Amino acid sequence: MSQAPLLSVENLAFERDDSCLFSGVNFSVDPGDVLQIEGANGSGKTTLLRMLTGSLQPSAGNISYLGQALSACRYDYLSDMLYIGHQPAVKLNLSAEENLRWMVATSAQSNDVSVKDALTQVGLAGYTDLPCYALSAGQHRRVALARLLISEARLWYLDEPFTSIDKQGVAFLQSCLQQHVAKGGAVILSTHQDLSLTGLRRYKLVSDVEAIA
Amino acid sequence: MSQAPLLSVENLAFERDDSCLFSGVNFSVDPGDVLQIEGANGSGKTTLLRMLTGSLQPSAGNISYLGQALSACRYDYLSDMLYIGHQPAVKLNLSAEENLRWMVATSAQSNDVSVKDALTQVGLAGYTDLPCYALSAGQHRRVALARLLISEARLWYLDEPFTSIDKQGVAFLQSCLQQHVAKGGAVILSTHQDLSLTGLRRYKLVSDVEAIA
Amino acid sequence: MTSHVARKMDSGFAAWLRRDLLLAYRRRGEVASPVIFFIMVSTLIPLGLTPEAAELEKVAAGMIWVMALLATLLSMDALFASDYQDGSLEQMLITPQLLPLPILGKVTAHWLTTGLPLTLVSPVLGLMMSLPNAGYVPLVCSLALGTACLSLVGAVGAALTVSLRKGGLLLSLLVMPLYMPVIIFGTATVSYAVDGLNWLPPLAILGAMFAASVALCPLAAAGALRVTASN
Amino acid sequence: MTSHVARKMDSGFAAWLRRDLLLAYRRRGEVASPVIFFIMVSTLIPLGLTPEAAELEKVAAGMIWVMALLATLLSMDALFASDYQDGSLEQMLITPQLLPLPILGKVTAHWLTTGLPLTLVSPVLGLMMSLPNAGYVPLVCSLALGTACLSLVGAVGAALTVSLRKGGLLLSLLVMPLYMPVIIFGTATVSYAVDGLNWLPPLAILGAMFAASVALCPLAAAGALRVTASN
Amino acid sequence: MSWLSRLFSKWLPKESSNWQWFYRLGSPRWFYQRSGQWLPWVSLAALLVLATGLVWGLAFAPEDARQGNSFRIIYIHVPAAFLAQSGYFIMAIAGAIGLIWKMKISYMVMKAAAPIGAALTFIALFTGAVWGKPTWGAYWVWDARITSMLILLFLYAGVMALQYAYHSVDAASKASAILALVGTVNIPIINKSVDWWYTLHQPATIKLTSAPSMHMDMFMPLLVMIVGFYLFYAVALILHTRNEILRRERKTSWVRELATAKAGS
Ligand code: HEM
Ligand SMILES: Nc1ncnc2c1ncn2[C@@H]1O[C@H](COP(=O)(O)OP(=O)(O)OP(=O)(O)O)[C@@H](O)[C@H]1O
Ligand SMILES: Nc1ncnc2c1ncn2[C@@H]1O[C@H](COP(=O)(O)OP(=O)(O)OP(=O)(O)O)[C@@H](O)[C@H]1O
Ligand SMILES: [Mg+2]
Ligand SMILES: [Mg+2]
Repeated sequence: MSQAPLLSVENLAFERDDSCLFSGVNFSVDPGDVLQIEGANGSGKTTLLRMLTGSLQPSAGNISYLGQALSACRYDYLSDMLYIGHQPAVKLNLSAEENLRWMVATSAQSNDVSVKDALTQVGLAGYTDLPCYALSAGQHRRVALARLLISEARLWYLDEPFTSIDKQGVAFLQSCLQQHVAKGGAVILSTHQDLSLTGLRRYKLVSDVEAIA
Repeated sequence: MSQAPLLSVENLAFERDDSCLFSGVNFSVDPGDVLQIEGANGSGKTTLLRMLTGSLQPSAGNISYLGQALSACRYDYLSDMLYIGHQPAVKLNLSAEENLRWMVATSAQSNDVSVKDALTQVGLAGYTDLPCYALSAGQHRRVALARLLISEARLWYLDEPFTSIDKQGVAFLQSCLQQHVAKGGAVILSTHQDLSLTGLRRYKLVSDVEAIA
Repeated sequence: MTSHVARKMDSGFAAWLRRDLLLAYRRRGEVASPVIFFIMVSTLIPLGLTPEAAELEKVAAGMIWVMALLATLLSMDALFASDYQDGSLEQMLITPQLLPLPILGKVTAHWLTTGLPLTLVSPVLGLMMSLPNAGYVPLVCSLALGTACLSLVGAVGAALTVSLRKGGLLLSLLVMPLYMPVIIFGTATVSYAVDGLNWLPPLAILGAMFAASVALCPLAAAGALRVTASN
Repeated sequence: MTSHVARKMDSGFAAWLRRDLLLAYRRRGEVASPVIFFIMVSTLIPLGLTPEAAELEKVAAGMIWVMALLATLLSMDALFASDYQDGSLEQMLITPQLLPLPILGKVTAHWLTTGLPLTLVSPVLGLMMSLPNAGYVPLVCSLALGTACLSLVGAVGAALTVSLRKGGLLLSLLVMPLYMPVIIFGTATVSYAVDGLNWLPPLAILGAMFAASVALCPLAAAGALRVTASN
Repeated sequence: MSWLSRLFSKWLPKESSNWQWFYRLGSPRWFYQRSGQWLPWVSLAALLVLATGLVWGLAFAPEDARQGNSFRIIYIHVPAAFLAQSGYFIMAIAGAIGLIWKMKISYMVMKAAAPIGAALTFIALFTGAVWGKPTWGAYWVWDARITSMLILLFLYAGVMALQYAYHSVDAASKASAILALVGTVNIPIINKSVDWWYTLHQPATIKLTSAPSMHMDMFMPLLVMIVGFYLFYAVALILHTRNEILRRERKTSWVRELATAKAGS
């Protein structure tokens, strides 16, 4: 493997119902990178991230993982990836701990940070037994973000991870991302906030609709 | 009316299932004020705002509107109030325009900004006919925020109104708040972002749970 | 002031009625579904029981009523559920309008999109189940009144279970006992007519139930929503 | 590698099964509901038809089967709906596991919390509807196999309608035709037994349907989810 | 519901000393201590009356001419059926008091009454079914009263399910109180309609009882049993309520003191 990037995206385009949302998206991500996808509301950030996870099919262009097309290495790619979207996949009727245990059980790889430790680190120490519908908006998202502490996946895709999180939490999350890239991981995230991460790269997504207007 | 404040809150406390979330909350809001409720995740900002709207009952303390207890002037108070919470009350199957028309029809007072104009101003000009499930996260919230342009209510309660909104949108929204208070309105909002509004006051909410810990 | 309140009262009812009808129209497929459900289950019955007309005739009215009841019940938990999830219900609770009015608006929309179509399609089912001729008019009349009662009573159950996330079956548990008088008088109306008796008395009882439900159910539902939704 | 895949396969099945059972346990009230629904509807029938034992006896098996089918159907749309709304379904679709396994896990949990309790409680209903003695064993056997088929087939329907927000009734529409063979052979098993015939052949056909459903339905549901949920 | 409580609170001037007992009753602590004093006496009375009734009914009352000894089930069956119905009203009234006067204790009584009532309903149904086999040759017959009783069981089940469904005690209490009230409005309608349905379909082919012609010697023990069941019901309700008080007030200082005192002694 003569240094194929961890993930590379070439000429990606997305069409929905015959109208092109964006096209010509090119970037690549290496271990150690944090890539922030920027763009106005509706420019297609969420769409792009979901395309990277394989949930949506690009209408043109290629996504490759370690130099291979995704279809050729689906199992490995999915095992090496973690996605947290707008909807954080937290079951309201289960407690934070039960939610996290289940997330760990279904995900491909995880390190040995225990579930309880992870929840303590994200500031939910006293709330592990409450059902999640009794949590506040930010606590609810913290449950999902606790996965980051346990995951061994190298590629993290985070869609507006700082939503509802307080300042302390944002700082903690940033240090978390920093550690992850320091260990050789990579992060692609979308957010409207300014980040203070070393080695941050930005990609400005301009949807074709705006470009014309 | 010897200058009773628009809204005043005295010694407010909230208990849930025998454990006290916060107590001794005091503030008052006059026309022209913007009050930012700050506090860590789970400190009770949403709870406080819902108490102000009358959805939750305080376990101690008083809320008064123009010097009267809420129970004595329920109709007037509710007519003079607008609340946008975490859940923006946008029906996914209706278009942005239909949603807004309905919101206006059920709310007590509204000025003569037309629904179409309001949607154009919040940047949804090309999206008025799409069902709302086809909107992006930020566009979705913009539909709800368009109510602000039409409302004649003097008291606005906004729970994290900037969630998912891009930078341009945040600037627009702030100018909108500024105009509202200039016209003699008042705003109480919770957000974790720093605002650049003239006349902004902050209230730091510390939950009793944290205070003990 | 009073006329202002009156105008707002009206808009509380009308705005919610209009919106729910619009939503139903947006999901046209769904509106047809109670009817199709009704027809399909009615075809299940000959499969499960017997295809003989003489036998079916006896059970026809009862079965049509049971199925109408189930179809209403099935659609009942959707009454407030999506409004709860997307925050519309919270907005409804904090409007200055009298709460029973928007609720009545929603229930009316519900009846117009489930009870009414069921009523209109019931003669077809009667035909399929060899209902005797004398039974059709009473069937339609009793279903029209009866399904309205079911929607109103169901609204109370829906309000009680709205914050429980997926309360469909719990809802059935709560309201099914309350539905039993309706089905008794509904089927009685038809069977009186088929037996050549005067079927107006049981229909009148249904009418009385309907009147009582219109008066009380929106109040009870409003009380229930205040308790459950703000939780 | 293969053993690694195998371990993951297992955890895909077991993790979802365990989670859904836990969720059901958290909502104990709900788990009892299909059973209570089943019993309640069974009281509706005499109310709608007739209290006479001789008449009821004739319709007993058919009615119990129709009601079991409806109870399953009613609980079917919850299978994926809440997972879709809170994003869990999206997570399920992007795990490296073979998709049919988590689906089979979820369906198993669904059967354990609806079909199985229905089966266990069915003799009580048989008693209430004066089912003849010979009918009980075949009733229980056919319901056990049949409700499993219903859950499996229903999962395909639930997958097809998941992104439609409130697809409860549309779902009924889609799967009801597929449910018809199940109910035909289910009631046949019981009525053969009551008539003193050999009831193993129709039961064997149900068994075959079950085997085919286990093999095919999770695959079909997986395909359907890929299409509908990523929209 | 606030308009409702405002309406009714006018009837109860807060400061009036005449009503002090009413508000004191509203305090769980007061109720707990007082009921602790009553409990032994009520239990003793219940035991005595029940024992008398049972011995009288089972051993001394004359055998029924047609049904022989199997008719003696009546001494359980009828009191249970009686109490099952009264129990629902007791539960609903407790709920209404809770909604109107915001009295915590009455919600606890309501919660306690539901399973007791449901159990009695079940006992009535079960003994009826056992009785039905020798009498009618079937365990289950769709008789009007039996059907009403079954529907009553469903009503109880609904209230109980709603109690358990809510995580928040407050919401659970209020929601099930509303349901219980709606249920009480419906019980007479249900009973009437079921009677009507039954006579419509079944012009009295099964005569359930010959109650008016019941012999005095058979009737007196039945009366005693009914009184005994009421007493027993009171005991069960008090016990369940006390349990509920301890559960809900476990964090208050007086319950803690109680627990430490118990542990100490
Ligand atoms: C599951 C079956 C049954 C149920 C649910 C049931 C229910 C009831 C109820 C609700 C009452 C009324 C109590 C009251 O006056 O408030 C009652 C009374 C009575 N039942 Fe049953 N019953 C059942 C079966 C039977 C059977 C099989 C017999 C015997 C033939 C029987 C004999 C009586 C008698 C003698 C009374 C007292 C009648 C009176 O005081 O008017 N019951 N039962
Ligand atoms: N329904 C509920 N039942 C029990 N506890 C609840 C419920 N809702 C909220 N809480 C608790 O109340 C506390 C305050 O919640 P609230 O939503 O008001 O916080 P918040 O300040 O808005 O936080 P955030 O910044 O995360 O939005 C939280 O600790 C939460 O656990
Ligand atoms: N299901 C859908 N059907 C049709 N159009 C859709 C659908 N989902 C999204 N869109 C459209 O695609 C565009 C991009 O949406 P996307 O969610 O990717 O934006 P985004 O960049 O994430 O915006 P935001 O910052 O608001 O989250 C939007 O204009 C939206 O209208
Ligand atoms: Mg987005
Ligand atoms: Mg909040």
